[in-house]
Amino acid sequence: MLQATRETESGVANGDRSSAGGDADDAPGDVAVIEGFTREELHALLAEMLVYRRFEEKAEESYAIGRIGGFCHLHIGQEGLAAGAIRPLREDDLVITAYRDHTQAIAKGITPRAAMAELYGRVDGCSGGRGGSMHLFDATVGFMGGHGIVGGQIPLGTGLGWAIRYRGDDQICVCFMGDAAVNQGAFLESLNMAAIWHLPVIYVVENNEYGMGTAFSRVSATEMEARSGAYGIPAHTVNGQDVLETYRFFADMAERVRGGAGPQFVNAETYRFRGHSMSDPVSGTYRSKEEVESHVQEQDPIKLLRDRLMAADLLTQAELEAMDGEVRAVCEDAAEFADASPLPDPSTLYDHVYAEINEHGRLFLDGRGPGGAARGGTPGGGPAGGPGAAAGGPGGSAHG
Amino acid sequence: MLQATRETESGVANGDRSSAGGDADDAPGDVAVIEGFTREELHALLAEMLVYRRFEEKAEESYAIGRIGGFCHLHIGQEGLAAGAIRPLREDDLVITAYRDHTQAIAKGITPRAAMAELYGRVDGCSGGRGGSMHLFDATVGFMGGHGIVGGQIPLGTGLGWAIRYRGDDQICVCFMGDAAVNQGAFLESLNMAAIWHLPVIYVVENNEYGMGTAFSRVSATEMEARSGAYGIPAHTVNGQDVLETYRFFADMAERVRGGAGPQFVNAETYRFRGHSMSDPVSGTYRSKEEVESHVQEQDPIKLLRDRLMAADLLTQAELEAMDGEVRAVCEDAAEFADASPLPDPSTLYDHVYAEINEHGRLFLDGRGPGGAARGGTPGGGPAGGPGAAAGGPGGSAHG
Amino acid sequence: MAELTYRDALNAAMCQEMDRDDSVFLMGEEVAEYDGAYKVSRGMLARYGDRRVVDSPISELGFAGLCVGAATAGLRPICEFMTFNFSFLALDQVINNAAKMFYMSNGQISVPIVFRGPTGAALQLSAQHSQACETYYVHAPGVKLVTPATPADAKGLLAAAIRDDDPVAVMEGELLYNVRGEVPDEEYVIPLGVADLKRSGGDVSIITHGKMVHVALQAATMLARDGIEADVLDLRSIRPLDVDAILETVARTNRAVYLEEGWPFAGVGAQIVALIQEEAFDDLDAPVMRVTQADVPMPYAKNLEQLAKPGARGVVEACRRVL
Amino acid sequence: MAELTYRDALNAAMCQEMDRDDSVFLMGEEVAEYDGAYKVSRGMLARYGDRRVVDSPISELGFAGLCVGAATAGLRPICEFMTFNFSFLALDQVINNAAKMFYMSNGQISVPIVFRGPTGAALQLSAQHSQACETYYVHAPGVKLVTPATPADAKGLLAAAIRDDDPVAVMEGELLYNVRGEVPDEEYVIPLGVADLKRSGGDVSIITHGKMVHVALQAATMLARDGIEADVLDLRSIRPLDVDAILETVARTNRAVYLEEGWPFAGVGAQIVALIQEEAFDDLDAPVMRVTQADVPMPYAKNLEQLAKPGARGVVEACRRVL
Ligand SMILES: Cc1ncc(C[n+]2csc(CCOP(=O)(O)OP(=O)(O)O)c2C)c(N)n1
Ligand SMILES: Cc1ncc(C[n+]2csc(CCOP(=O)(O)OP(=O)(O)O)c2C)c(N)n1
Ligand SMILES: [Mg+2]
Ligand SMILES: [Mg+2]
Repeated sequence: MLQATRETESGVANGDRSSAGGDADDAPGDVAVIEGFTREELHALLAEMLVYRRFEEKAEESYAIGRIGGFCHLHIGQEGLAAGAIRPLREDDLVITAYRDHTQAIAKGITPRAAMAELYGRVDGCSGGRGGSMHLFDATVGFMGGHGIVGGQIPLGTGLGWAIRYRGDDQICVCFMGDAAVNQGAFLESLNMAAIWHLPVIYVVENNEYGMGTAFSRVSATEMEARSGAYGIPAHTVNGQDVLETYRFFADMAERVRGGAGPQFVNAETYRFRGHSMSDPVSGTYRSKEEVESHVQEQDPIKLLRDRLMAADLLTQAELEAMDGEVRAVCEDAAEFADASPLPDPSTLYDHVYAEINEHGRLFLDGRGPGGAARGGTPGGGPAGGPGAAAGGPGGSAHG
Repeated sequence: MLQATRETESGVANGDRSSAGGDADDAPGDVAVIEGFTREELHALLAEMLVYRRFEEKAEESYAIGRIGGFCHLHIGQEGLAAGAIRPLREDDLVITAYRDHTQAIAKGITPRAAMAELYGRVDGCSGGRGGSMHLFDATVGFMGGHGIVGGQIPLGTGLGWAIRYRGDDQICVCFMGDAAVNQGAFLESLNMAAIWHLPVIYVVENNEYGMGTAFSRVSATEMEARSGAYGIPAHTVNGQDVLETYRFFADMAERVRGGAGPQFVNAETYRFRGHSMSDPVSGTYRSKEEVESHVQEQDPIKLLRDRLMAADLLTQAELEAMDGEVRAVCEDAAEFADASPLPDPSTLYDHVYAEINEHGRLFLDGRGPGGAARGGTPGGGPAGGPGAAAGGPGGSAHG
Repeated sequence: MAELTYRDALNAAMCQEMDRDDSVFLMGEEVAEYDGAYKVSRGMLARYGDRRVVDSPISELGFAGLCVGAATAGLRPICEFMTFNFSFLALDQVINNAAKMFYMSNGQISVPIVFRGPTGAALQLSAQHSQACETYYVHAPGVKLVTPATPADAKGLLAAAIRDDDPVAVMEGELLYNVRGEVPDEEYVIPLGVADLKRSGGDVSIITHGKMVHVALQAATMLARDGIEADVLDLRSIRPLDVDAILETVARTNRAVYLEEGWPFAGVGAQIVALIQEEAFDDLDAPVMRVTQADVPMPYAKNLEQLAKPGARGVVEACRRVL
Repeated sequence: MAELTYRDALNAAMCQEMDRDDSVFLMGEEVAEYDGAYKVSRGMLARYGDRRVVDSPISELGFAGLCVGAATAGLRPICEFMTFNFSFLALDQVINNAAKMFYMSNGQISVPIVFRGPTGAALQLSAQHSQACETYYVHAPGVKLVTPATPADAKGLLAAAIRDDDPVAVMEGELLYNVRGEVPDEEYVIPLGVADLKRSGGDVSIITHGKMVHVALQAATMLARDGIEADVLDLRSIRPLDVDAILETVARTNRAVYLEEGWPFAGVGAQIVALIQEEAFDDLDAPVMRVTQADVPMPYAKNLEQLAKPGARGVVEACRRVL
């Protein structure tokens, strides 16, 4: 049912509300209950964030029992930004982000089922099980991944903006990055090009104050807002824990950029409630338990919205419980779906390395893959890469 | 004789004047003839710049007759910056720059002979003939090269500053770059680190308005001064064509940085009078003949100083001619020296690839080089890389 | 058929493809107003305008990544590196994004991009400007690589690279740009993965690619004077690799030499040698020898540079050793 | 001799060298306050302070270049890449500066730097985090490379790398960090360029390096059950390369298999195969086979990843083919 809510019942489905935010003040009083948002819209936003939260809590569980492997970076605590920055977009707008990508993916339209199946490494995952947690993709809903090299997605997002401008389309691209990513050279090079070519890209720093265990203030002599001025790109700061402020800001900014305002830089203040990835501690030498606890208590975007709605008599405890029940069901369903989905067929190992298997020559040099079967291609070549037995060494931990 | 001038007669020899610039106003009136510079100092500066100019004019000639090969980037027009930024430094201060490095090298103390021999690719070159025009090195005078990858020297210069700070020394590092280099990601990464670690580095942009055929304004949405603010590094602009202004600025700034002022960013305005490299046209679609001509007429750092000295009755035509005669002789001598210097011994081809030829194993995998002669090493391995006959294809031009 | 330079043949290929497909554009340093550092894009700004022929800042990582991103959105960028030497700065975008995106996305997002520019040494450009970069582009699967040696191949292979749905590196040679040869006037595309037997001998196989094809032919002529007839096989495409053609020439001659411009350690030649002995062990009457650049950074001095570069005499010597 | 983990052995090597030489320092992401992403530098910040154990921003090109620059000024940086996967961003500094500076400067300016961190795949980290990066570091001359497989080697080779006057890449393995073994307590340095014959068989040579040494030993045990006795040669150092040891084992067995974690095309194995057949052609009774990662980007799904990784059964199969 929540899927239905997300797709049809709510005015907050992708794009539908894109004007409401910007024109909040013009909204008729009887509809605009809080800052121009209707009751339905507010409920939908809350439900949306609850999906993100429950989805990742479920992922945590699944990781603990070994259903999910590799690196898994949770967005818990930062959901206001996924909902607030992505839900106002149009379906054909493009979003690209780093490895902490679950909730952005869902916000942009990847179903919890497809996302969870990807985390499980199954064929029904949105990347067919090949990408995993860090590499969710669904081009049909404009979610362009899920990238693992810090800062690597910034030039890509710039290229998405370039393609939009090249075609004369009126989409925009929202390119997320972590606060630590602004110290990558790719940031300079990308923002500079976006500026000189006036590309329709909103660069959003999810400023959760830390890159792994390193506080931003330890690796920057300036505040985040100072970083885009070198290229003449306007900087904005939003409180990412306030989903309404964030939503209104992005609804407005998306339209401005769509209208030709050029690239923008957004310092979205937020906080990560969990460790950097599943194998890292929640707190430690780099931040205290108390610091985390105070954010969890006072800066949880979901609690903040819930409390606000309750205070305004727009949400009852019963409604909330019903909503949460539905959301949990959706996430349980996603996990069951993922668990039931088969592993990729081993025979597909060499599929999708190349989009075009050329008629001549051999593309794969271990004599195993397809391609180059011009002469009926004996795969030949010996067991280079021979059938996988147990992986190399014993033990080892998984940070990242 | 000029060598003597450069080394002893003048107060402008490396480091000796480092205080005069900063304290210009305090200099006694009878000595401080122009802006705190004595007559001798002014003559020395003029002679110094004349060496750069005549040296490169000679290099142009030698290039034309095939004595110099490869890429050769002249600094002609920009000499005020080499003299003004480097002569105030101490001998143990470090300088690093890009491929347009002849005059900086000479300013830091590489002799015209050693520099010219390097351009000729001879053993007596400051890099033994291995580096060529783009890669002049002399660690003993603190000239750390001569680097060919645009922006590649910026992290290196930052590392030089790091080493100084690490050791608690009071040297400084001056790191030159072209205007186009600030669009390399290395710029961001380096300046940010210099800022957070408070390194004694002066980053100097030789802003000659163009990177090859591309005007800075076409590849930047902001002015040069805006570029360092992102990292909290102070920006300064100097007129690089005015050698006195430049000298005073750097004499002062070097002491401030030596004293702990932290990294600085200098936008040094200048202009390139020649083509990008020997094979490129002086003007063309990217800049007009008139534009070049007007700079040559009105913005030549050598003419500007000469005229100023003459106007102040500090230089006679006869003195100038004598000075130029000496300078020409020095540069002729350098060319003769270079021409007489032998080509590197072919048997040294594999020398200096590694500083340490390990006792065991083979370091070179074509079976030709030394190293790994643990067992008396038959070089073996067939003629991989066989003795060089004629180079590959015919023809071809040499831009860069 | 007109006689064109290699340079103009590349230009013709780009124009041919830009004429038929608006999604093709050219981006790189100095490609527009300057007509290209090596004039490969001469006239293209005038012809296609600055929407499609675009001067970039000197930001290799950034503009290569921008082009990869644009390709994921369905455009067909031609990303020119002034030389591949500078593309080390962009390698993360090439290997981690261009080469892997299609796989990681389960075949949703292809990356139809061309990376092109000169590779290898020209004359006395010294260590940082004289590298053959093939190994860095083919070790990881996901990228294709072609190395045209003639003007006709320059046109046909570059056109094929632009049409291909995968990232294709087209490695040219600065010393090839002025080479002239017959080039078909009409639409011309050479399928990737077909080697070209340039000379049919029978006594020994000289296998090579790119600029070194000319050196191999020179060596073959020298050998012929002594009555030794060499096959000269130009691979043209390194990925896909025409394994059949390699095995055929080796089956005929039973002796082979690989000639390449790059360094020996884990070079293309090492791979070809490994492949030949894996798949044609019994055909070999002698080890496959390699002739490569000396295993040193390229020195500037003329004599040392000559010594470091692979040349025809070295090939002749290697051929004699395997005969 | 104490039993240490590979992780602690690396730590011991760094401490050993930092104790004796103030010019040695460690820089990298999370190496200080976080004790290292993989805890290799545990306790070092406390022991040496933040002058010598330094957290860097996530700026691989920048901090690698800074370390290269510091090395040219006479310091001995240990530059940690959290994993070598991220070092593609820094490759320009590695290849164009670290590897070439000594040559270009005619031996004036050496670059005594160590680049270290894990290479290769761990478990289900997918394509961008699972690359064996050896080829990218050894193709160009100027850098050395060691790949310790055991705790003792980790200590001895890293110490040697730090003392060496050239850039040395030390490629570790995330899956090796917890491996335990005897490690000499006293000052311990293993010279670069000496391979280690881990097992002496005589029927076939399994040559390998790094993490794969353990897989090779596993395969040798499996073969032994069927009465086939394999030599297992751990190269330990890829540059310098112990060619003698390779030729010796091949001379004894006349049959060889190269096992490596990386991709086949122009991998380390291709070079070793080329070298063996060049220098020991007549010793070979069968082609040298290679067992490598499948020629695909590393997939995430558990079963596909298993399939893509080289394993003991593949080695056994390859050995049977050459016997
Ligand atoms: C180029 C690169 N260097 C290092 C890493 C390892 N790494 C993964 S995430 C991370 C921290 C990034 O922090 P930030 O950008 O603030 O994002 P957050 O994790 O806080 O969302 C690091 C160092 C990487 N993936 N890529
Ligand atoms: C990374 C890199 N990209 C491209 C080049 C080719 N190139 C050499 S110089 C140059 C222009 C640099 O201009 P600028 O930095 O302004 O210095 P200037 O030549 O004006 O002194 C270019 C594009 C290079 N050497 N390195
Ligand atoms: Mg962060
Ligand atoms: Mg310039």
